[in-house]
Amino acid sequence: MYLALLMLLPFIGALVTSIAGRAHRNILTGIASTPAVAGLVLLAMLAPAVLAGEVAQFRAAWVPALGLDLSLRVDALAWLFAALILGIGLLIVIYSRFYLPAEEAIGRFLALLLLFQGAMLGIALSGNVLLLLIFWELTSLSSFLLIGFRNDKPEGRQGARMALAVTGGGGLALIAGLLLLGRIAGSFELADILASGDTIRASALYPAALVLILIGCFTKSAQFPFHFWLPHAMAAPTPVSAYLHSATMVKAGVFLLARFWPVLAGTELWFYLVSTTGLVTMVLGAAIALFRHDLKAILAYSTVSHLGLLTMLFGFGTPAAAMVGVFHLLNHALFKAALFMNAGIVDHEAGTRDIRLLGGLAGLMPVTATLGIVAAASMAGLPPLGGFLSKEMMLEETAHVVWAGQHWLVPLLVVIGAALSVAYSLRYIFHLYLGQRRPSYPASPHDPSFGLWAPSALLVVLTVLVGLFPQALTTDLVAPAAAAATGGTAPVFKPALWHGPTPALGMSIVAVAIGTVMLWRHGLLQRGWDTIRLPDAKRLFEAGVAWLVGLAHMVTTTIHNGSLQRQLGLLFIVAIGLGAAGVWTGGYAPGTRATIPAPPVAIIAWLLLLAAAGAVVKGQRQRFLTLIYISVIGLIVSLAFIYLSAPDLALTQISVEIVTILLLLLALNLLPKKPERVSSDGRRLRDGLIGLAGGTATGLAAWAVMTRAPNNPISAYHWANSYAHGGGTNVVNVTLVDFRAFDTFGEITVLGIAALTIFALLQPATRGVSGQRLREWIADLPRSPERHPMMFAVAARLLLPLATMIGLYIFLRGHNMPGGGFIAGLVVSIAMLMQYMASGFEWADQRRRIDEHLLIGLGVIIAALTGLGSLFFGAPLFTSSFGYFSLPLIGSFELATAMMFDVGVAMTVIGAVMLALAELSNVALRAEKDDGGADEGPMDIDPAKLRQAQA
Amino acid sequence: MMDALIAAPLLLPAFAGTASLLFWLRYRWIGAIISIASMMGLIALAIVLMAQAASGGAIAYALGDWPAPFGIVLVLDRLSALMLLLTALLGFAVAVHAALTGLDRKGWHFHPLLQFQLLGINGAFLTGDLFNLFVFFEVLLIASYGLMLHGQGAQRLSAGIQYVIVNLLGSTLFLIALGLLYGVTGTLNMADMAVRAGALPEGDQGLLRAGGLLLAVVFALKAALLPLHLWLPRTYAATAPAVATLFAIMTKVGAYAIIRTMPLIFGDAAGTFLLPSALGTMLLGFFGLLAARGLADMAAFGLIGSTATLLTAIALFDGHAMAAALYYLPHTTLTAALLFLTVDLIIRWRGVEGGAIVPTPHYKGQGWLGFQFLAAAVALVGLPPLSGFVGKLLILQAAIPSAYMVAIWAFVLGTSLLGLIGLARAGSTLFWKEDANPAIAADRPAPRALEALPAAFLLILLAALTAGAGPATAYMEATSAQVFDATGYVRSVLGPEQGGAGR
Amino acid sequence: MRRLFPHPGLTLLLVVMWMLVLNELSVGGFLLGLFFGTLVPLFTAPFWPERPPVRYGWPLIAYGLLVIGDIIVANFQVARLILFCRNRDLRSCWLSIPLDLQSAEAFTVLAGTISLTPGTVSADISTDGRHLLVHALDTSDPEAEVARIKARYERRLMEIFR
Amino acid sequence: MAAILDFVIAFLIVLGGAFALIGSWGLARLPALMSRLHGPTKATTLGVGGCLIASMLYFPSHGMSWSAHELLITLFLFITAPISANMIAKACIHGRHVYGDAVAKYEVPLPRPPHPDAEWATFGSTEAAKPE
Amino acid sequence: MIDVALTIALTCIALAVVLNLYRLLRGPTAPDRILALDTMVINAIALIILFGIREGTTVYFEAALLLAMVGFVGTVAYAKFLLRGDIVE
Amino acid sequence: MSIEFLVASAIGVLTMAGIYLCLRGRTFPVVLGLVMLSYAINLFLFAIGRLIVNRPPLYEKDLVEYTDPLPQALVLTAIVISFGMTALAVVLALRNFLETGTDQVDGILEADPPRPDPKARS
Ligand code: NA
Ligand code: NA
Repeated sequence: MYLALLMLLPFIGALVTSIAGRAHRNILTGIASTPAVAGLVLLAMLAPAVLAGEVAQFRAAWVPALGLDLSLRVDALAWLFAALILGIGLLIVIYSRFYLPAEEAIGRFLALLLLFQGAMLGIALSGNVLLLLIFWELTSLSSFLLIGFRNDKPEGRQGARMALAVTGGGGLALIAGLLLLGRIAGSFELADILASGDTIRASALYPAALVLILIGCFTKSAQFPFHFWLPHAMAAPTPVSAYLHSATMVKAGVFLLARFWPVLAGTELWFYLVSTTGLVTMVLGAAIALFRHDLKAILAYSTVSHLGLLTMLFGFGTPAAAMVGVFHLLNHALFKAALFMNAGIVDHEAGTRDIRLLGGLAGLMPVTATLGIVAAASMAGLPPLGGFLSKEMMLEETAHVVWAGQHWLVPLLVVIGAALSVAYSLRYIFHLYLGQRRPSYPASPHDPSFGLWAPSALLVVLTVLVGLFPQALTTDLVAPAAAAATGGTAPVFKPALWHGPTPALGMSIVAVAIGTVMLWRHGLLQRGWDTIRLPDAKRLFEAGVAWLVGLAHMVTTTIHNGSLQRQLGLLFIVAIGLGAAGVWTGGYAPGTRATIPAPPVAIIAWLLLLAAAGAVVKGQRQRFLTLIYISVIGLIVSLAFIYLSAPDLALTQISVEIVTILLLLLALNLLPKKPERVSSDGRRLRDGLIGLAGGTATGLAAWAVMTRAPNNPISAYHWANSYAHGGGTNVVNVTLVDFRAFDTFGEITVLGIAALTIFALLQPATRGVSGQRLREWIADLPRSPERHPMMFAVAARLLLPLATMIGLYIFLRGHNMPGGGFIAGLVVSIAMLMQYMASGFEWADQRRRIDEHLLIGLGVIIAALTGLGSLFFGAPLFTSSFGYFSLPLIGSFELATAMMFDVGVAMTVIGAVMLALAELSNVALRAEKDDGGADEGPMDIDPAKLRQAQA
Repeated sequence: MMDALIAAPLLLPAFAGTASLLFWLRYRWIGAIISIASMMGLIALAIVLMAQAASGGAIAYALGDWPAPFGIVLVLDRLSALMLLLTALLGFAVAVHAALTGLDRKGWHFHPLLQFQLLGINGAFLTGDLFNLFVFFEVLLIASYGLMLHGQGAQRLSAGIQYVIVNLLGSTLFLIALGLLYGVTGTLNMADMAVRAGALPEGDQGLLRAGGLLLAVVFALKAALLPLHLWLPRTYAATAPAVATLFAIMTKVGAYAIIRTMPLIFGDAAGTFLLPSALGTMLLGFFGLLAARGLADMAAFGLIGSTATLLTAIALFDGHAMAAALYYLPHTTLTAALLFLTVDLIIRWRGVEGGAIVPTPHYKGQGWLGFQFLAAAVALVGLPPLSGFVGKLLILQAAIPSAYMVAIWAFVLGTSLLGLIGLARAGSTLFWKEDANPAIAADRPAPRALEALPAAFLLILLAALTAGAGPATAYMEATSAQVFDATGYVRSVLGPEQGGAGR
Repeated sequence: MRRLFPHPGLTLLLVVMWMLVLNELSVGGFLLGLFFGTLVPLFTAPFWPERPPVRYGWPLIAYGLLVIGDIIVANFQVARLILFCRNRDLRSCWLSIPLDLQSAEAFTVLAGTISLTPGTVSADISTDGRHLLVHALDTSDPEAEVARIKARYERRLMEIFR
Repeated sequence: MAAILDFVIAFLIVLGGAFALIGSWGLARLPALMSRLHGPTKATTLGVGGCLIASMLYFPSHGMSWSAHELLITLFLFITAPISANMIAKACIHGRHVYGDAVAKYEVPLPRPPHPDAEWATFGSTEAAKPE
Repeated sequence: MIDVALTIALTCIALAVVLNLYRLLRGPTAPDRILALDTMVINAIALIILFGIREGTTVYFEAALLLAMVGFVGTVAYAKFLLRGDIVE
Repeated sequence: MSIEFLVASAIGVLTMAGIYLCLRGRTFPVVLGLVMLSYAINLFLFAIGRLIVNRPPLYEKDLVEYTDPLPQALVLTAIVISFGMTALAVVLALRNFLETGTDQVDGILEADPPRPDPKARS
């Protein structure tokens, strides 16, 4: 339970801090310090057991399906790392309180810092590697936000993005690696994984897992060639640099190397990959650090170098080296955090971090100088400081390493690295604090307030103490941690200032000597260095990202070019291809059903249809004529339905077709009538071929189905029950309003929505750009001045009631004979439309009695209520009932609830059709405004009225 | 009576839609209230139904009292209950958002269309009949056309016409597929079709498979799979972002239909085509996200990529992969929705530069939006702590036994990196970089914190999905098992005597 | 009564029509037809605001029979022209017929009659509402043709529409 | 009796078919649109009329229920055919007026309306008829 | 006898429709084509009636009735389009 | 020639014409293509019920040979839906033309989303 609390503390702190965001900075600092203080207390409570080799554990189930549990596990290694995180974290919080200017949003800053602290702690404490991954990625994320905290500068933003891309990307590799690792081990619990080292190393997946995990570790720990992000992350406020980019986050990669050392280390692959990377990074980082001028850059590259050193140590694969690694990890955290804080103070007080503008500060800010000099000396590995100890031990380890058969290679490179390290450390001391005082500095440097230097002072004191009393201070800590890291096989840990004249001592002396010389001739070397044009990794990275974005943009715009025809073409091709593939791979046998010989009339109708279809295609730019040809096709299709026993279909087809044509005519009025040709011959050929393929496929599919015997279709049931249980002899209608009434309900809903959408589309058409276009619209056809011919208007008066009667008749007979609500609704609509055509929209619309919206709404509701009604009789929804009644005079008749449903259908249809056409007419009317006045009468020339007027 | 509750998710929006339509001229706020209330009702219903579904096998409800293969049945199982809940949650967020931001007053009939859209979607999730599925596809499509065009403008209209026509052709294909399937099997009921498909003679198998593949094409079109995804970016980028929020569920309707029909009736033949296509789509989606110069574009491509991730898992047609996919499904839906809502608020609140990814002067509410954007980005890329991480881990794990494991891992992780880079670039430009150049208009409506409520709601849902990943994955495992238990489905629909399901 | 039956003739026509489509003679059918025949004109009445002064009776019936007879004859005449008359022998011409009819309904009936009967099609009316433009397929004497139409049809229609 | 009735029916059927054919032949053959209009409007109408009457006689005479729909269809055609012809004629003279198109050698020029202020409705509105 | 008559009549109508098609495709003006379509619809009505007689059923006559009504509306609409552009104004 | 052949080939030709028209670059032919395709599909759906002459789906006792009524019901639903959809597409085409002044749909012609200066990003 303590573990869970420990784990939660920083997150709770982050939450509270962000809620209290605007409180006084002292209060905020207090809040933000609490988790670390409390956490350290908890750690202290755990210390006796853990450092004695026990493992504290906490486990709660989270996602068992994934193998992801809330599992925490503290051994000595984790304890050490956690203590580092919390301890330095506490100091950083205090430092931040004094470092950040008053106007900064310190609440947000501290909250982010605590979030990071929690994530970091999570890495240390996770007992489940998937959980570890979560915290791992969280550190990348919170580091991104912390680096970008100074987001007003482009460097801050770029640095943040780069850090996120590299570490986040590495995290993705780590995900893959750890998943593989868990897969091999059969569990994602750290304990289980640590226990199955042999299985893992023997697995065929081991190389892949190793490489992936290493990518994760190397990116995080800024190993070559992923090192470039770290210096740019220094755009962050100095407390962040100190905390994330020296003491903790960058160590996460190394920590992970240590964590998985027992299961991954010990192979050739491990040795060459890890130690070589570390070695190269160490030397390269140190070299670059020597020639930087920004204090933080120097420290950053130094960090890179030291991380390389650590990596190399773990790479050697020997327990002793690993132990040295753990020791140096601690030491480095102490002096590097102190140095960052120190550099921050200089920046704060002197107003610049450029080492070339500084120098001789020792006299001006003695306390700062003292702290800086001691810490830098530790970094240089000078006795009697902590850095010296671990460096000696490191040199000792490297002295015996054989790399690809070469005994001298690693020692030589390590000495060079060490020399460079001495050089830049001394440069920090001499070029910053010692030497000549400048006549002026960007600001007037003086020692800062106690709060700002105290945290670093504590660390400096610690590094001194480690150096002086190594055994007393570290044995109980480092040895168990190393034991934990190496799986309980750590050698005796004997840090001491004096080991006698060992090879390491010699190497160390050489390194110091060379380093001193380097600093002495620094000006010369610098000029030499400046002439070398090293590839700038940051620029390469930026160029890489820019290339990627460019590629993405090119691919995206090329593919998504906005052509509708490309989309349709692809759809057709895919459909044809897959359909054909289905038949091809599935197996096909031709059908055996007898065919019906075609009479001559049918063949002629067929020819007509082909001719009309050809005419539509050939004359498609003569838009008006194509509509006439389409009417012919509609006519033939209707005749086919009649001939082939589908009277309902014929009725529907006939009435739907005319409404469609009217719609198209209404739209065509305002559209171009004979547009120019846009497509090339090649394209028309291509489209023709796609069409041919599609047509052939569809035709063959139809043929294949028609010529095989039906497979006992369910409609036999419909036929048998239509009259007996559906109360109607028109099986199609009974199917529509009863067996499959729910389909019909959906269908009228579609129609209603279509009308509503048309309404919504056309309502604003008379305003804005569209309205302007309408007002400026000039009829592109010469128009007769007569709007409403007399004969037609008179005929419409008679035809409207006649057609309405027919509509009623068709409606009533629908259940038993061809007909029904939909057709009836269309017939009535067509009759109304005829009236509109004859006497004009405005005149007719004034006489219209029902609102179309209401019709649609009521229609849908009536249909739904009819379906719902059956519930009250204890029957399922949409259950219909019917009965035969008999009244005197009238005789026997049938009443069915399905008819009520059909009423809803008819109402929706009328409402929808009328609404759509009314809106279209309304729009067209806007284009007519200039063309004479609106006329009042139902016909233009009414002889009776004219005679009256003349009389 | 209790059984009839299955149909309630259809009847409620139907009535609410028509009711809010009746207030179309005046008192439109009543329509909004009806709509929001209906959404709340739907959430409650979905929870009840989910509990019902989780307590046993699939439940069939025969409409019109006609026995199963002959009439239309509604089938409630874990999968459909899950989809219902997700839809209702999303619908609620969108309805509230539209009411708060005044989107529903920028054109006609927003709330009725929204309700009908939910009717269509819910219908598609509940029906056990293939033709009825077509009908509800049409309902949801036509309502989506209306919603997509809501507010109009040149860009929306020209994108809309593409959206409409592409989907009309999709419907045409659907009908061809239906025709083939009825012609060969003689039935429309999915369970019955599963039984009959298994018993078809060798010579009919080709037509059956052709029908199945055509269906898959239709569903892939809806799910925006390469090369049929071209309609999505323009559509979603051109419509009102709040509408796109709702549309986040639309691609999932395609995914749902694939999950529902393929294992039951056609086996996993479609997977051969789906998997490479899903992988390609994923890459293109995240490429598009990286290349996007507009917020809505970015969100739309993000949606494509993340839906493709989902479909990758589905295309494996394997129990664990399906469970992973099912967990990822609500995640990706909510994430895309959150992203679109965030885009909407950014456009509203910053008041300059519209939807372009460019720096603007600091504005009120920027901090919160930055947080919202960060959350959406984290979820989309699949970073912890949000559910995307769990989802992606599940998918990666489930892919291990697959022959395509390396490809799947490479694509899933690689596209995550692309997304990470793209979203970091966009986010830092939008929230860190400042540009005083385009001065904020003085008459800009002051951002109201209230408008962020729906987004916060989605965020809470995402958090809940993460925190409750354990129970959620358990539910999905069981759902996946149910999806592949064709026999169980057939027995539930056709009755216990129907033992041998086809596949 | 006027409000219930805005067009009594129409109601009658509708009831007859209803009985025709029902294909059976039953009281129930008749009552339903009467019901619809009353209801539908009520619904459509706004679109037919005037009530043309029609006299129902023998002249109307006689006119109908006359027209049917003429139609049959006309068809044979036109058939002969189509089948046996060479194009260059066709004496097509336009007729402009001055009319004395008063109402639009009467005008329309006359124009319809002309269209249905021998070799003539009504094409247009003049803007002063006093002339009908008719196309004749084959006429030797246009003047006589005009006179024939006026005497044969218009005169009778003047009696019916008053 | 039945044989006579059958003969009448057969005659009407053949007559109907023949007239339909003649009407369409006229449509195809006649030289100008206004002339072509005569064929279909008259001959075809009677052609259908013949078939309809034949059908009306046929069903009761062959033991099937009597159908009056044919009468209704006839009524409809008789009401609509002149209007269709009228509208097509208007479109025709309008087309000739504005495009001058298809003035075949058999087309006759339109006469002016006798009244000086009037115009044929297709070319002039009521406003044009009124004195300025 | 009636069968023979039906065969003759059906042949006539079929030929008539072919002639209509000729006019439809040939034009030359748009009203010509409208007229051709109108005639075709009327011929189709005759066809339906004859088919009904031959098959001894009146079930399809509503279709003929509807065709008569719809054919008229179509013809008028096409003509009105040529005259005015806007068919409902 | 059999009726089946006529119907199948008609379906094929209508589909071909519909596809070809849909691939034209302007809205109006695309809508015409949709109309053609819906004819084709209606015929197709109808045909899968197998063809039979003069056996309309009107129930009579003891009638054994009848047309399959179910596809007809499906076609009816499909006709209605495609009618609504076509109407919407027509109106949308018109509305789009009025708003943009062009009826071309063959690529992004104008009104691209705003393309800011790429240099403006960092
Ligand atoms: Na029922
Ligand atoms: Na005539």
